[in-house]
Amino acid sequence: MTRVRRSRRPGRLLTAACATVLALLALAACFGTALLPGWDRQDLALGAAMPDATHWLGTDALGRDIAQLLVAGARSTLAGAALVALGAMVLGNTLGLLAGYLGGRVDAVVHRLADLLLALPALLVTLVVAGIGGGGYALAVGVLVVLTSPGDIRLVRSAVREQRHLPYVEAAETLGLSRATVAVRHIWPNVLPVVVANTLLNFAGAVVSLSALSFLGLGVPPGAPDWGRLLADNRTLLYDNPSAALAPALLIVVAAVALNLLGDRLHEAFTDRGRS
Amino acid sequence: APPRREEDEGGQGGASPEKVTLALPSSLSSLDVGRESGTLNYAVACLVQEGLLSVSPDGELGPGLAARWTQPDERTYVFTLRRGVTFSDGTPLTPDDVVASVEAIRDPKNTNALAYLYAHVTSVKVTGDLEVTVRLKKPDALFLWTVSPSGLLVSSRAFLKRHRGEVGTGKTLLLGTGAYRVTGFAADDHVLLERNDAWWGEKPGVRTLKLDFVPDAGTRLVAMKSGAVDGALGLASDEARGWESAAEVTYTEDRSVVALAFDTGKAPFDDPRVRRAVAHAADRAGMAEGILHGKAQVAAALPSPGMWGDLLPAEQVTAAYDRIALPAHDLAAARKELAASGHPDGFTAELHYPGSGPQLGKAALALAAELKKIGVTLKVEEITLEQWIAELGSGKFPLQFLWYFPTTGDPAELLDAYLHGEAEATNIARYDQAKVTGALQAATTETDSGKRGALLLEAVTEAAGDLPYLPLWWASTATALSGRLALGGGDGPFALTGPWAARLRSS
Amino acid sequence: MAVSVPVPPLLAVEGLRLAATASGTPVPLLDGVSLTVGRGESVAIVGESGSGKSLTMRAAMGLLPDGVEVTGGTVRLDGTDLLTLPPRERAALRGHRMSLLLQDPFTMLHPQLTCGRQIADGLRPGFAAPGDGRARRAAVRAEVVRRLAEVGLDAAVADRHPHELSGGMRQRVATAAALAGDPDLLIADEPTTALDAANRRAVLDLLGELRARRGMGLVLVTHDLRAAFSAGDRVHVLYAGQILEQGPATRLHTVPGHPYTAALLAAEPSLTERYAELPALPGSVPPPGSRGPGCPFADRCPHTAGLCRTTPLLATPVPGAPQDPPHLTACLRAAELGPGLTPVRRTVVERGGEEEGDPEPAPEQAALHLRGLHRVFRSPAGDHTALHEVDLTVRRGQIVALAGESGSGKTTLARIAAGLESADRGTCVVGGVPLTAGRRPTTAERRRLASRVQIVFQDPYSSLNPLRDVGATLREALTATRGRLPRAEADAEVARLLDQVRLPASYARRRPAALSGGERQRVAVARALAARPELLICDEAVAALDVSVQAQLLSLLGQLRDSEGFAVLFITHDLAVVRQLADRAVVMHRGRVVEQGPAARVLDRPEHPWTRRMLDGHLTP
Amino acid sequence: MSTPPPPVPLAPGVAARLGAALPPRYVARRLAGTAVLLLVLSAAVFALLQLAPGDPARTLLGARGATPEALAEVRARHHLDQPVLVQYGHWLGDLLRLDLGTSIRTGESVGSALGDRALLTCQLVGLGFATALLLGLPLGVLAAFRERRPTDRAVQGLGVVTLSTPAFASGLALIYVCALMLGWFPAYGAGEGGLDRLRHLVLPAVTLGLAVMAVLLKLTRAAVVRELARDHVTFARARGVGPRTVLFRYVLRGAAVPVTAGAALVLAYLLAGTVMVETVFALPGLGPLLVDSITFRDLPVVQAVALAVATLVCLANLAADLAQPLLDPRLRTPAPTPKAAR
Ligand SMILES: Nc1ncnc2c1ncn2[C@@H]1O[C@H](COP(=O)(O)OP(=O)(O)OP(=O)(O)O)[C@@H](O)[C@H]1O
Ligand SMILES: Nc1ncnc2c1ncn2[C@@H]1O[C@H](COP(=O)(O)OP(=O)(O)OP(=O)(O)O)[C@@H](O)[C@H]1O
Ligand SMILES: [Mg+2]
Ligand SMILES: [Mg+2]
Repeated sequence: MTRVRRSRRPGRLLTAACATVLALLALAACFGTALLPGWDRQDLALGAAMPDATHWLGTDALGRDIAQLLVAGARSTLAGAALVALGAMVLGNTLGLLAGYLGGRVDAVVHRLADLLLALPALLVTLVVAGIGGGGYALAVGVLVVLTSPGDIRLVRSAVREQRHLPYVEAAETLGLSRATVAVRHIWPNVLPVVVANTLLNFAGAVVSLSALSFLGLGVPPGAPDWGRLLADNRTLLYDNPSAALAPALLIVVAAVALNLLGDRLHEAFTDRGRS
Repeated sequence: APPRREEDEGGQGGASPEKVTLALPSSLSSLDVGRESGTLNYAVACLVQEGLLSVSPDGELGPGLAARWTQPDERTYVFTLRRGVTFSDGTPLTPDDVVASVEAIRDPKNTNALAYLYAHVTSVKVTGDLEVTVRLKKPDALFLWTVSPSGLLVSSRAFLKRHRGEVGTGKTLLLGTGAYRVTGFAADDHVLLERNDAWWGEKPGVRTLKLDFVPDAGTRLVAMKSGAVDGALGLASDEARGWESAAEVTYTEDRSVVALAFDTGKAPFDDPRVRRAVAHAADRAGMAEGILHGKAQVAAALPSPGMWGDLLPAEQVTAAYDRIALPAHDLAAARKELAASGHPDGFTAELHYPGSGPQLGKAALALAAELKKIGVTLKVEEITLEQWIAELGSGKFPLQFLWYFPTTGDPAELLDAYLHGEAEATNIARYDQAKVTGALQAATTETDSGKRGALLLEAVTEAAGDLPYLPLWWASTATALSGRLALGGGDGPFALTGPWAARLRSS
Repeated sequence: MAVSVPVPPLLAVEGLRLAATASGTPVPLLDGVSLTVGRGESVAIVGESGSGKSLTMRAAMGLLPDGVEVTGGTVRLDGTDLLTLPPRERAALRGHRMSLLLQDPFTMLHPQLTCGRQIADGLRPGFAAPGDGRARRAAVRAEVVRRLAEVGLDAAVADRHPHELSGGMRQRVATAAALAGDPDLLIADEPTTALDAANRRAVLDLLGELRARRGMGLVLVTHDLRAAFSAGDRVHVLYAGQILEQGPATRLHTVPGHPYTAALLAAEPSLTERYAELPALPGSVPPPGSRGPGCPFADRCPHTAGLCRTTPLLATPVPGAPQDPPHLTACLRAAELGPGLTPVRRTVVERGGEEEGDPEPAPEQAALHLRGLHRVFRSPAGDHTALHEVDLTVRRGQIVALAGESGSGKTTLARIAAGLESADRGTCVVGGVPLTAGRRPTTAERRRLASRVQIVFQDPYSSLNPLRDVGATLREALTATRGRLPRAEADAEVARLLDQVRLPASYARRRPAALSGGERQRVAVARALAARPELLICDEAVAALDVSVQAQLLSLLGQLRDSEGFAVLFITHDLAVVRQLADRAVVMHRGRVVEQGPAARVLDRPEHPWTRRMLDGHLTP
Repeated sequence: MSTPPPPVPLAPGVAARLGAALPPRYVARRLAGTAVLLLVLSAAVFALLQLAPGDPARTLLGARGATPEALAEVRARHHLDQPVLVQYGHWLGDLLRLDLGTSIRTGESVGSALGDRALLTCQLVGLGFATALLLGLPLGVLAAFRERRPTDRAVQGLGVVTLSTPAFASGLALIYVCALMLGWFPAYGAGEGGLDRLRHLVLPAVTLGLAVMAVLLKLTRAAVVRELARDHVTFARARGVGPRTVLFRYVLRGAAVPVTAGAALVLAYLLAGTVMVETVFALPGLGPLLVDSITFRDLPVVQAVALAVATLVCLANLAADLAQPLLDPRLRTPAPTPKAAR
């Protein structure tokens, strides 16, 4: 049998690249505004200018430097998405643990609910609820949290149900530990890696969804350097100064790709560990 | 290779193309301007329907469906219809159709957006073979504008009766006497128009006119570049720049004005110094230059110079406007004013703008950035157009945008609405100054246009000192046409309030 | 040898080497395995878990999993070298020259396809004329029915889906499917491990019968010595990727030529005799990558000499053995050890489990007292009575074995007693603590129950939380049942517990992944002991372990019972284990206790037909 | 075969098999479940009116002419002065009579406003789904068969990129390349019927399909990888079942269960994607209508679109649910569970 020898090198390189990208993004999100105190400086007289030596990517209609905006915008872009992912993780894990552990009616209700939420087109629901409800960005993030959580609910619930009858869990029960202790201390840590991987994937999804909301006019408040917003705002500059529109789009894609790849890799690593 | 356009030089060389496709930046939800009265709605409806009077591109009233009109007394108008006019379905136009059209607007069940224009009309009657008489409760200097296309688009009684309540939908379309007839309308997709060969005016060159709704700016430009459309109407100024490489772009002043309205009855804007401080902080020239790419004019007052039309000579208006000294962009002065005001430590205010006006948002952001420097926090928020309209009259927000598209060519339309002390519903600054109100009041009954103009101008200059509104800019609209087409006959501010497409010709 | 044998054997594996390559550096898994199978011959391969039995067979089939590669040796079928064949031609051989039957009847068949379809898929295309669709379909069906009849199933099974059949029936369907291509060689990889005793016997008999009828070669891979010796003409003993001994079954059984074989045989409990001690093999199979150049068994061998660790293995004839078929051993010291390897050195103590003299203890005095225990599982498919009016008493300090076929309700009973499941009605008193029927015990009740009863489960791989090291697991058990202890005290206690189950104290820092199956089960026992229970329930706690490890655990349990004085409810379906360990035996059948009494009496003079059937099903070499 | 074949019981007929494969009780349960779900969703949609800030009557009247009479009329027509449950009852009644109310914005009946748009959106979703299936399934299978090899990595990478690109961005890119640079397809619009419509929908459908393709790809890959590792696949190979049969009858058949279940979920993504795709490609589907109606608080239309989407989602899930027992016999007759030993 001739088999292709597979080297793991390219995979590792890619993972390292993703991690680097994310580290840079995190850095920008944490210190971007501190490093570039003048990121929101306006220059109306300049207006939307082409890239030059001072403004590498040109300026937007308010004469703000796009490159600086992008760096400063990492925070608002990633924070919203991270909020969605983390919120969904908290909500999903809580409900998932409860459902999987308590079983019975609670489980039936949560399970149905998760199925229903999963089947709903998240973006549309967010659009309708946030649009009609008039709560703006916060409501949109809230709705996205709820609609992103069923993935986690299902994951945790099925893990709990799967593991609830595993000998080590039952052994802990016969030792007289309370059910909640067993669920939180024994079962949950075992799903945690998958949950984390899933959260990364949700994070990536949220970056894309929120940018779509911005595109449809429901995103962050005006003026915020959010990438989705910049992309939507600078779309009209596409043929004058392509970099003004392409750079935020590229950043969104790169961030989402890095998160997705890393999430996938983590997933894979975890399932591998589970296999051996 | 890019696709060839479906048809090319429709037969006669140098003559008009048979079919022209133009892109509109947003969809219409109804063809009926009584339902939805956006500028683009007018642009479409005015091709199909006509008013009793017509408006020239430069804003002069002239004969329309009415060949002549007289004013026997202050409150009576008699219109004599043009002979031999037929609707595009072949039925002749009768005075009764005019009456029916007005009735349809006034019918409260129709909740027609133009109904307010006829609030002071006592009766509309057929008084002769071709004669319609309108009686008013009180004299109205602006009344003739009401029966121009901006206030009355005539349809037939039979049509209005048949389609009561659903005129202007994709099924019922519109019926009119105009240069074109609508043959198809699908919201979010297109409006299709065919030349009305029975039209009384000069025969339009283009037989078929397709107006495609292409909401995405990027797609719209690709459509132009790939030759799928021959041009576009109603381009935003920041977008229009990108079109210059692909088409002939003409910018026309559209009479619309954007201003900041301060609620003079509410803190902190009841303090004139605060208003002046804000005005000093606003870089109005920068806005016109940067945000609107120099395609707007820094405004000195609410009515644009073009609005004064034939009331006053242009030089007189310009001179008067030049004398209005609105606070210039000067942060030091702004600080000083604020320090001297009742809010020396600054304050927090909100400014909402409608999502359909991103340029307003940018202006708000620009202002917020400047105000921040003098210690004032301005929270900028985007809301929907409907919400914005609802907030306008609510009195809840002391700082608001005023964004107005006049339907007439008369400055009184703006001044009566925003500066008249008794105009409670519209006067969002709650500006009440006896002298100004008096001048405006006098102008309503003044029949001599010169004197009327003088009164109105006095009101404008008088109010300017109190700064209830900070006029930001007078905008313009951009029209792009491929090099092969030209819109003849001038491109004044009223170019689209009339059968504009009839003037489309090959260049 | 090839010169002296004119006809090549059906299957000849020569010096086969395999390595795991997924991690970059190849880790050797098989180290020069050779074996032959003749036509119509039945060859058994035995070895502990992880010794490479399955991989050898998969390599022969050309179905190695991803990440494992052949690094040397040849595999010939009728003289054709399979390893050099292009994949396509190799695939063409599968099914009609050689076929493979896998271990688990529950996963081997496609759940979405009817049994008939799956058998038909393996039929050779040439058996029916390529007529029109209808005639052809009828022919296929007739053939499928014939094949089903061959394995003793009736035609209706053809339209059934696997989940509608019992485990034994599934294994028969799978056998029919594996034989659909009429192979010359059938490799059966642990075909009976997942079955209970009665089915095990039946399936082995079926395979033997088919082999004889069809004259095909049969390779039986198993870690069950009894199965290997009862079904194989010749037996190969595989250990850590190398063959340690091979020869005729009867010879290997009576005069083993390798210390390992001898040790395995010694560790095997007997159905008829109880031994003072089951001599267990210390340690476990060295994992791939940590095997030295010499004999892989050297570390566990009682006869190891210095040379053993350095000399590469070489199969040599066992001195004094008849050489046709050959009896080969890889032991360097076979000659000097000679008859010293004979396994019958175990002292028979008694027939096992004498009659209790005392009268039945009061419910509170017994370790476990069950009366009229009833449990029905309800499901959309219908209700299933898992326990039917069960009466059972376990005295303090007594070892009671609970035996019965699969599905007879043993686990259900154990779980009710441990408070993990509830009875519908009946009395259940555990160490004086009464459990209420109809509902699961509350946390408070379970807390009280913890010091009365603890349970050890069958599967060693999931009995420990993979994220916690052994110390943490044991400390948690201590805290849960005895309250929080100072760290030093807890550590000392952990060390004591580990010592009780004969594990070094350093194991406290190991994660379960670093433990072998037997070691994990010991940790599970230690965790149970931490609660100082009066009753220890072992639900098939040794069933998944290799004989050598099983022996270690059985001895350990006996010793602990003696030192700690707890009672044991030992669930098993291996009657030999009952003989070896139990004072008292209880036999269950379809949710009822059909027979109980002193272990020796039940095994020697069974009264219930089902007990007799179980005894008949027991494989004897 | 030397012996005469024994009498053979014939395989049961197709109808009987279908009946057995889709037990009426199961179907009834699913139908009832879907009905309940629709009811829940309709209640949620109805609640939108309550969610909108302000007086429902004013909301329903829109921005213009909120005269007391008009308000009273709207209140009477929508039974706004009665308890919410009664209002819901009336609303539901109208709904069942297919009376979806009138649009605030256009005065048109909502039903007729939806008609053609729903058709277009369905066409777009259908084509997008087809694109996603045609790309996602084969690529997923390919990736699974080449698990962790360069091909797999490349395919997965492609999936990740499409998943990470907002539909409007990929739409603009496609327009730029395929419409402007290459001139293969029109840049915008829905075209007029038949082939022209198809030509116009190619780019939007591809945009939509690409975004969703990744989800199907992931699902398929995971399912096929799992199937490939199953004993029954090894067993099939080991007994000489042909590679094609193994692929289609064993591997894909097994993978079909999770993939069909997931495909229904994909529909949700598709529907969400249409909003952006239709805006970018200027297609008069439900998406722009929804966005505009939200902007203008045209609640009856928003409710109608939301209901249409909810119904579509429910039906898709029902279809997937009904497909499950057809694909997996274990779901037809719950097993007489001899609990599987490990
Ligand atoms: N795909 C694989 N990659 C790497 N190592 C493997 C793989 N499959 C099996 N091994 C290793 O090869 C060794 C032999 O495995 P094999 O499955 O042949 O054992 P076995 O004798 O059949 O055991 P059992 O009785 O448990 O089935 C084991 O140590 C195992 O860990
Ligand atoms: N939770 C459950 N739900 C439904 N049926 C169950 C459940 N647990 C067990 N059963 C059924 O009850 C019967 C007895 O099961 P139990 O596990 O007690 O048998 P067992 O004797 O331990 O069998 P084995 O030897 O296979 O372990 C079986 O038919 C099983 O299918
Ligand atoms: Mg094996
Ligand atoms: Mg059991």
